[in-house]
Formats: sequence, C-alpha cells, structure tokens
Amino acid sequence: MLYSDKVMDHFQNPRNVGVIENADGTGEVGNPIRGDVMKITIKVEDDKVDDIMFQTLGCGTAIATSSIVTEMAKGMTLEDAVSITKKQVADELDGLPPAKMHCSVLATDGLKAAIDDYLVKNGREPIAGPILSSDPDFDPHGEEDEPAE
Amino acid sequence: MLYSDKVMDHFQNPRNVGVIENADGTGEVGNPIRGDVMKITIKVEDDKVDDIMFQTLGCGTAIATSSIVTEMAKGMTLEDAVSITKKQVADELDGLPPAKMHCSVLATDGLKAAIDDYLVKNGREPIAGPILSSDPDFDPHGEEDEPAE
Amino acid sequence: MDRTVYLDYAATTPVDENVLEAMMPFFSERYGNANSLYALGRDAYTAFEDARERVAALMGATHPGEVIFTSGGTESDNTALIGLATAGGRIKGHVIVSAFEHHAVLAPAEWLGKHGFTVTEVSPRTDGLIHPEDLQAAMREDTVLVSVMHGNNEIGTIQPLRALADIAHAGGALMHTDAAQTLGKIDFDVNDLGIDAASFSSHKIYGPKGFGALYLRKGTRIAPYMMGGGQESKRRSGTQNVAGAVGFARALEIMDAERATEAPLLAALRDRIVEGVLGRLELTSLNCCETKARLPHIANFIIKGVEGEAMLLHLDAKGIAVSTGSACSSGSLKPSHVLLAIGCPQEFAHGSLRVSLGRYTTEKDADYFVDELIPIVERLRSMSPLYAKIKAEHSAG
Amino acid sequence: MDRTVYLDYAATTPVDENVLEAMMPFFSERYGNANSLYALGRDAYTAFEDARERVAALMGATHPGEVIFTSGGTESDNTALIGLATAGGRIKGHVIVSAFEHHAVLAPAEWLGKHGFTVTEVSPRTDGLIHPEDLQAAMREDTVLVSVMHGNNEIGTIQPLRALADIAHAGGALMHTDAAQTLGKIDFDVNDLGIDAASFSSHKIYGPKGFGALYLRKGTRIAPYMMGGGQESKRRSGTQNVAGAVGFARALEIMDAERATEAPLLAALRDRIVEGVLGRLELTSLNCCETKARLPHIANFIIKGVEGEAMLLHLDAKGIAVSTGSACSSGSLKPSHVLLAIGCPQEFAHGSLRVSLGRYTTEKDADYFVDELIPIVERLRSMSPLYAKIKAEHSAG
Ligand SMILES: Cc1ncc(COP(=O)(O)O)c(C=O)c1O
Ligand SMILES: Cc1ncc(COP(=O)(O)O)c(C=O)c1O
Repeated sequence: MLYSDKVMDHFQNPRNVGVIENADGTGEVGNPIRGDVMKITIKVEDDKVDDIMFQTLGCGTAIATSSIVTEMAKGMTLEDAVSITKKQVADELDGLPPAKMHCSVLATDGLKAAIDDYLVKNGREPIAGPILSSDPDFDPHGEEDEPAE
Repeated sequence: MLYSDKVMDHFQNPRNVGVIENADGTGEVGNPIRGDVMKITIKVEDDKVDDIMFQTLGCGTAIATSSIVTEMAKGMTLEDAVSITKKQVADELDGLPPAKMHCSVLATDGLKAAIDDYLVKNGREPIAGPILSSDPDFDPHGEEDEPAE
Repeated sequence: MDRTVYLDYAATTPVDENVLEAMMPFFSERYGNANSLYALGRDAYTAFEDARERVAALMGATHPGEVIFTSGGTESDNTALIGLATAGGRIKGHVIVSAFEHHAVLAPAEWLGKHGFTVTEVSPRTDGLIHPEDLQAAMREDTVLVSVMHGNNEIGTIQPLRALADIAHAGGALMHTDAAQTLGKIDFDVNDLGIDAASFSSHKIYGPKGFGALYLRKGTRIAPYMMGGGQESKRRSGTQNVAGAVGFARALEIMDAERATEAPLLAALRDRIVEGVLGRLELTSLNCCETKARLPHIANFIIKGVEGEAMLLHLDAKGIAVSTGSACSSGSLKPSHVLLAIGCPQEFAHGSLRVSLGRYTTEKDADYFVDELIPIVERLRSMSPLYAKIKAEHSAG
Repeated sequence: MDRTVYLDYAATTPVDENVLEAMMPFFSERYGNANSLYALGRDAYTAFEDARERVAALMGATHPGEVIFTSGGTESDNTALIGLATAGGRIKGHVIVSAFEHHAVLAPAEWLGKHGFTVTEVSPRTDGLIHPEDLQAAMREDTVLVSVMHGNNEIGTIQPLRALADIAHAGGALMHTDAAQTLGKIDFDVNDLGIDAASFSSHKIYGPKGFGALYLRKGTRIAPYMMGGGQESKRRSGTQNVAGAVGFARALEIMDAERATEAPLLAALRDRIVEGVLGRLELTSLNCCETKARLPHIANFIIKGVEGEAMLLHLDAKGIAVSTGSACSSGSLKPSHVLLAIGCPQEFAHGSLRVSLGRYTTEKDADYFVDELIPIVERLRSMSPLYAKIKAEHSAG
C-alpha cells in the first residue's frame, strides 16, 4: 500500500491543527472504538468558512484528509463546503490507496457536522444531510475495493 | 533416490550376462507390460549351480539384482540357491532404495524358476514354491514403503 | 564424467544469471515484508507489484490484479481446480480435465470427484491432442470447469486452447489451462486464448523453484486455496516471496526477449537429435511426430526393447541428463499416464525417453547425446531376453 | 532519512549472509530436479534430504521423514489444520483452536467449520496464555484436533504446550502448534512438547521467504494439501525448492548456535526499550507484562490516545520500522484479534505498537527508537480531540 507524497506531506505537516476558541460551529465525528475521531471548529463570516481548525485521532489518512479538507473549505461558502465529497478530498491528495478510501469520510463528515452545528445554533435549517460516520454502527469499510471470496 | 555404488557397479558392469547353450535349467519371469523380464539359464553339477547366466530387460535395479544373484548363486547347492531372499540380494548390494525393493524380486524368482525347471525336467519335485512375479497380475509394488494418504 | 549435457529442461531449468542478479537484493537488503507500511515494506511492495505488472503485461492480461503469485505450478493448479470449482460455496457440479494433465491437475480433480463433484477425463487422440469435438461430447448441463493443459510436458503437443475455451464458454463453464510448459516458450496471450485461468511455474523458465503464478480473469470468482493473512487481494495468503516474484518476472522478460531467436534454434537442435536417433536406431519412434503443434524443445522417443530407467542411468554415466516415462523411474506401478493416454502400448511406454532442450544446449550437446545413446541402446537390447523376439515380430509384421 | 532501525523482526527478517551463501549454489549450478535420477538430480536430492535431516535433528524429531517441507508458515498451517482434520477421509468432528492464532490457522479452521466440522475457539486469559483448564473445558468426545500456537506473534507469550498436548491426547485428539515464531528462538523439542504437528516459517529466522516446514510425528495420518506429483512421500507435491530447504536448514543451524548468546541479549535490549517507553510516556502499558513465559524479542505496547498507523508512519519518517495492531494498518474493520482476545479494549487496541528485535539490533537502535517515539506520541496526543478527556478520566479513576 502506498501513500502519495501529498498525503504524506499533509500527514507529516498537517495544516490548521487545533481548536478555534469561541468557534461558531463545532463538529465531532467518528468513534474511538473504530480508532478515529475528528473534531472541526469553524468561524463563519458571510456564510463563508472564514477560519477552520481540526483535531484528529486516527490513522495517516484520517489526519491527512482532515488537514486537506480544512484547506479546501477555508473561504468556501457553507453550501459549497458541505458538498465536498470524499472523492474530491482523495483527488486533492493525489489519490488514496483503495483500502484507505473509507478513512476520508471522516474529514468531510466533520466539516458537515460543524457547518450544521453553526446553522442550527443560529436557528437555521441544517443542510448537510445524514452524517454517517457519527453513527456508532457505521461501517467505514462497507464499500471495500476488492471483493473477498 | 540413491543407488549404492555396488548397485551401480553391477548395473554398469553386469556379471554373467548371456544365455548358456544347452542349459540344464531355464527360468523366465516378469512381464513386458510391467517393463521387466528376466531369463536365467543354469548348468547344474552335483546339485550345485555350476554355471549361471542372465538376460534382463528392466530398470537399473532389475539388472543389478540379476547380476548379483548370479554371483551369489554360482557354486551354491540348488537348495541354498532357491532360498536366496530379496532381502539378501538387497543386502549384498549394500541396500536398495525403499521404492526399488520390489524390483529385486525378479532376480530371486528367475533363479527359482530355473532351478525348478531343471528339477522338473529331471523328473524331480520342484522346490521353489510359488513364483509370484511370473503371474501377470502380480503387483510388484504391493509392499510399498511410505503409506500414501 | 567429463562432460555434462543437460537435456531435461522440461523438468527444471537453472536460474538464469540475470534472473539471479535481479533477485539478489531482495534477500538480505530489500527484505521488507510487502504488507508493512514503513519504507522497507513499501519498497518490497513496490517491487512485488512491479513484478506483477510486468508478468501481467507479458501474458497479455488486461489488469495486473489478474495475476496471483503462488508457490509454484502445483499450487496454481490446486488453486485453480479446487478454487474455481468450489467458488461461491459451490458443492457440486461437473468438471472436465484431459486425461494427460500433469498430476498437479489430476490429483485435485480426483479430490473434487470425492467431494461432491463429478469429473470426466477427456482423452487425447493418438496425435497427442484434445480434439474440440471430444470436449464438446463430454460437456454437460452442469459443467462448471474445463481444464486442459496448454503444452504437454512429456510429449510437447500444444492443445487448440482457443477452440476448447470457446466450447467451455458456450456451455457456461470456465476454462483453465496448465501453461507451466508454454508460458515464455511460445506465444501466449490470455485474451487470444480466451482462457479464464492459467497456471505457471517459475522454475520451468529459468526462474527460481518454489514460485509460480495463477492468471485469473478479472471478475472470475475463486475460493482461496491458501488461507490466512489475506494477501494477494485475499486470494492467496502467505508472506509475499518478493525475490521469487522479481525473479519470475525477470525470467519471463528474458524468455520473451529471446523467444524469436531461441525457439527456432531449439527446434533445429531437436530435429537434429530426432534425425540422429531415428536414423541410427531401429524400432524407434518419435511420439506424436505427425503433430505440427508441438513445443520446439521436447522430443519423446519410444525405443522398443529397452527400459527407460536403464537408458537413463547409462546416459547419466556419460554425463547426460534426460528423463523417461518408465514406471520404474518414478517408483509407480504404471508407466507414464500421458503415453498410455495417447495410446502407446504399456510394454513400449517403458522404453520412452524424453529429451528436452533449453537455453544452454549446443549442437555439440545434441551430437554427443546421439552418439552416446546408440551404443547404450544396443548394449541393453543385447542383454534383453525379448529383443530378438520383438525384432523378429517386427520383420514378420 | 539517515538511520534505518528495523524493529519488526517478527514480521520478517533479512536473509542471513551465511544462509544466502549456502543457498547460492542451488540456483544456477546445482539446479537439478530432486526427483530426477541422474547426477544433477541426485545431487539436489542429497542436498534436500540433508537439509531435512538437519532440520529434523534441530527440532528433536526422531526421523527425518517427520519433516515435510512447504512454501511457508501459511501452507504448513493450512496443511495441518485441514490435512489432519480430514485425514483418512474424515468428514466431521470437533476442532479446537485458540482465539489468538495467526489467520493462517484461523482461516482454515473457519473453512473446516463450513465443511462439516465444528470449531471451538478457546480464549487466552488476560495474561496472554491459554490455560490448560480452559482447553480441558472445551474438549469434547469427538474432538479430533487441537491447534494452539507456541509463541504468539503479536504479544510474544509462550503457551504451556506440553500441558495442552497432554489434554488433547487424553481426549484422543491430535495436537498441532504454529511454531513460526518460536522455532530457533527458544528451546524447541517436538518430543518434550509432546506435539503431533508443528508449523514453521523460514523467513522468521533469517531464511528465505516462501519456504517453511511442517513437523508431523511418525505414524500421524494426514491428507495432503498440495496434491500432484507426490513429492515429500506423497504428503506435499510440487518440485522441491532445494535452495529454500538448504537456506532454511542453515538458518535454523545458526539460530541454534546463536541462541544461548542471542536470546539474553535480545531480552536485555527489549527490557531497555520497555523501561524507556514506560518510563517516559504516561498512559502507556506493556501487554501481558506480568507473564514470565514470553519471547525474548517482542514487546507490545498500548499507548493510549494515539492511533497505531499514525505512530508507525511518523516513526517511519525517522527510519524506524515497527508494526501495530491498529485496524487501519491492515485495512480491516477491527483492530488485532489478538489484542481483543486478551481483553484489550478496542479503543486502546488501536494504539498498539509492536516492537520486535533481532540479530542486528543494537543498543543504539533501542535508544534511538525510544528517543524518537516520545515526541511523536506527544505530538499525536496534542492533536487528538480525546486525549485531554482520557487523561482526565485516568487521573480521576
Ligand atoms: C505441466 C506442468 N504442470 C505443473 C507442474 C508443477 O509445477 P511445480 O513444479 O512448480 O509445482 C509441472 C512441472 O513440474 C508441469 O510440467
Ligand atoms: C505465528 C505465525 N504463523 C504463521 C505465519 C505465516 O507464515 P508465512 O508468512 O511464512 O506464510 C506467521 C507470519 O506471517 C506467523 O507469525
């Protein structure tokens, strides 16, 4: 299994690590039982992601995708930010090993949760839709690559 | 599978090859279907094997055991000669590979057949007992070494 | 002995020095476990996957993932036969194999026969070929798998695989072929041949022993045979033998590069031997000599009135290595099932001699072999209690 | 990276240079097929059988024929589990395996469970040991086979095999052990241990990958797993990998010669690492540290609040190779079944780190590892959204 240079760069030097004090929105997804938990905090200005930070307990992919998703989202409208797909995250990282694709769901879900949190806190409707990875029964390996016999 | 030096010597330089003209006794055993046929001719003097020659179509062991059995039998009383066992033949050759033990039956059987032939021709009782290897249904591999699963 | 003339390349081959050179770093330096995530493991993984890609390309596979690395031809055959027949939990069905398969196919077929499946053996005809119409006649409603070898290891005939595969597929069955003797030696393209699975062995093409591969067409379900850690995309467990894979890939590359020059050379040397032997020995024939589709490097003679092992041992004393289908050479009761399958009478099958040439065979080797063989056969015939009779029968007939 | 510190000897080992030297002639010079009768074949046969004798002697086997050579630990395990359970055509019965076996044992056991047999898993206790009374409780009238590994590959605990074998035998069952991690590393004698079968892997003891052996007590029936040409007295078909056997035998000889000095050295280095890690990292523990019967070279830590793969990758960036039982490192859903079996909570199992030392590990390596690990763990903990909470809970509890 091989990681791209970009995955390794974001893993080794993750961007936007930390917690924003007095954040406008907070998303925490994942499950320690599964070995990955991610927390995203955002500041919102004009319905745009003005600032964003993350904390992640997880594997290399979880950290790298967390890092890149904060870079991708920064400056985006909330609407654009919630619609970032795990495929886009993987592409932005020059691809992920097939067995690791599922780990990228955490990053997009964390972002979604933070945005919905902001919206709901502000009396607005959530827009992210269901957030799978915060369900403790969610099986991140549900969509595996190679079929086993 | 390894042959002893003595097997190889008797295979490479078989003793007493040929057919005795006007032999007193002739034994032919084996089966071309099985790939081995041996013919022994003997001259008898005073109920002793005075001269003995063999012809063999067969594998290295068949030839080597044929050769050694002629050496062993020469000079023996007929009674001693018929009682040479395949184990004695193998020992005399410094052993045979387990998978090849069965090939040595031909040599002793050929000798037995030749002696009985002499006895019967001279109106006497045969003394060799049943000669398995001239039976076309005889399975020379009947007593194999390693049990297969 | 002074000379050594190896003429048993179909049994095994020396590792080509370029192959060994390619393997060397993977023993003590680049020794990582290909499943490990750190640099040494990734290096092993990369080399292993690179080998897979090269092997896949050289057999015309569409995806590298269609190549599963194994411990040899035997494992590939066992995996194909049992893994394909029992894929998806299938517990019964009809399997067809040819009667002159290698035991590595026949034995698992027999196992299937004892474990719920029905097995039919299709016989080759005397030309050493499985005729499509004979396969057609053996097909049944419930045939799930057909396995017919590509090049026969004893007599060298090459089967009309495409036609056989078409019949298997038309009947809804998968087509496997044991290509241990052909990959690298003749043109081999999985798509041209239309096969679903094929077995290969590294030590037949100047690669290391204990390594092989199974081609498995994408989408073909298989039950893994070697079960455990889930390597090879869960299709073959066991720590990857990286040196083996690198050696196999390099060996195949060399075969591919040399084939255009090597094959005609081998065929010429083989014909030289055939002419020498048939020209100088009476009551001697070449098995399936009328068949055009034959491997360039194998000649299988029937030399009447002699037993194979005896010839082999005398040749050995002259430094010559060949093989025989005689029963006595294998410690089994019957002579080669291949020779019997093509209709060779049992008594003459004991007199078979297989000569197989390879990369390092020279014209001198060929001549030396013929020159040494003649007196050996004459001597053995002179010791035989039957030869005079055989000859007389022949002259009479 | 400047330094390379390999601390994953339990995953695989480099081929010892003396082993490679012993193997070298068998690739391109002494390349004969060990089944062939001519000189080159006899030479290969002799070398192969010589290797078998040496291997047999080094494990205390009574007869060389009790050693069957295979393609690795996985094949040995598959052969033992399926071959022993189904020997003599048996189609049902009860099989017991421990819950923390290698997948090469668990997977064939699962196969047996789907093919007529009943399988019971006996759990180790938190000390990492299978207690004889727990095996006793699992035994049934119809138990035919018990398989408990000798040394666990993740946590290094050594099972009380003799006691387990006695229970199996008293119940009329055969006793198999996966000794891939112990042969050569600790005293190993098949008769002292009282086992009927044992699996070994060459690449765990500085031998080549793709080779292994199965010890099978004389008289024990087994259905061959690799079927074909009937090599290994019909118990394992496939052209013999002579270089592999010679390498394995040499590797084992070296292990044997070095053990008395190597084992205490490794234990000292391991303890140095354990003290360093536990002394400098909070919320960190050593799995089964209270158990005396442990392999000298394996230490398995649980480092709370970090995920194993992330540690592993950061260590890799420093040139350090270790492994983890984290799910993410294997692409599987659950973390190491071994850690779960000994009662490690799943959330902490993701933070496991296995360090395994070997022949070339130095004190400097040990210290370098500890020095590099500390800041990595601290950094990852500082990035974790949970660590503050874990720590608070710990202080409170
Ligand atoms: C046609 C054929 N199939 C299978 C095999 C078995 O291959 P291996 O020796 O690599 O197990 C061989 C050679 O022994 C062979 O010639
Ligand atoms: C305990 C144990 N059993 C079996 C195996 C499998 O051995 P191999 O990799 O040689 O197939 C291993 C190592 O991978 C192991 O550690």
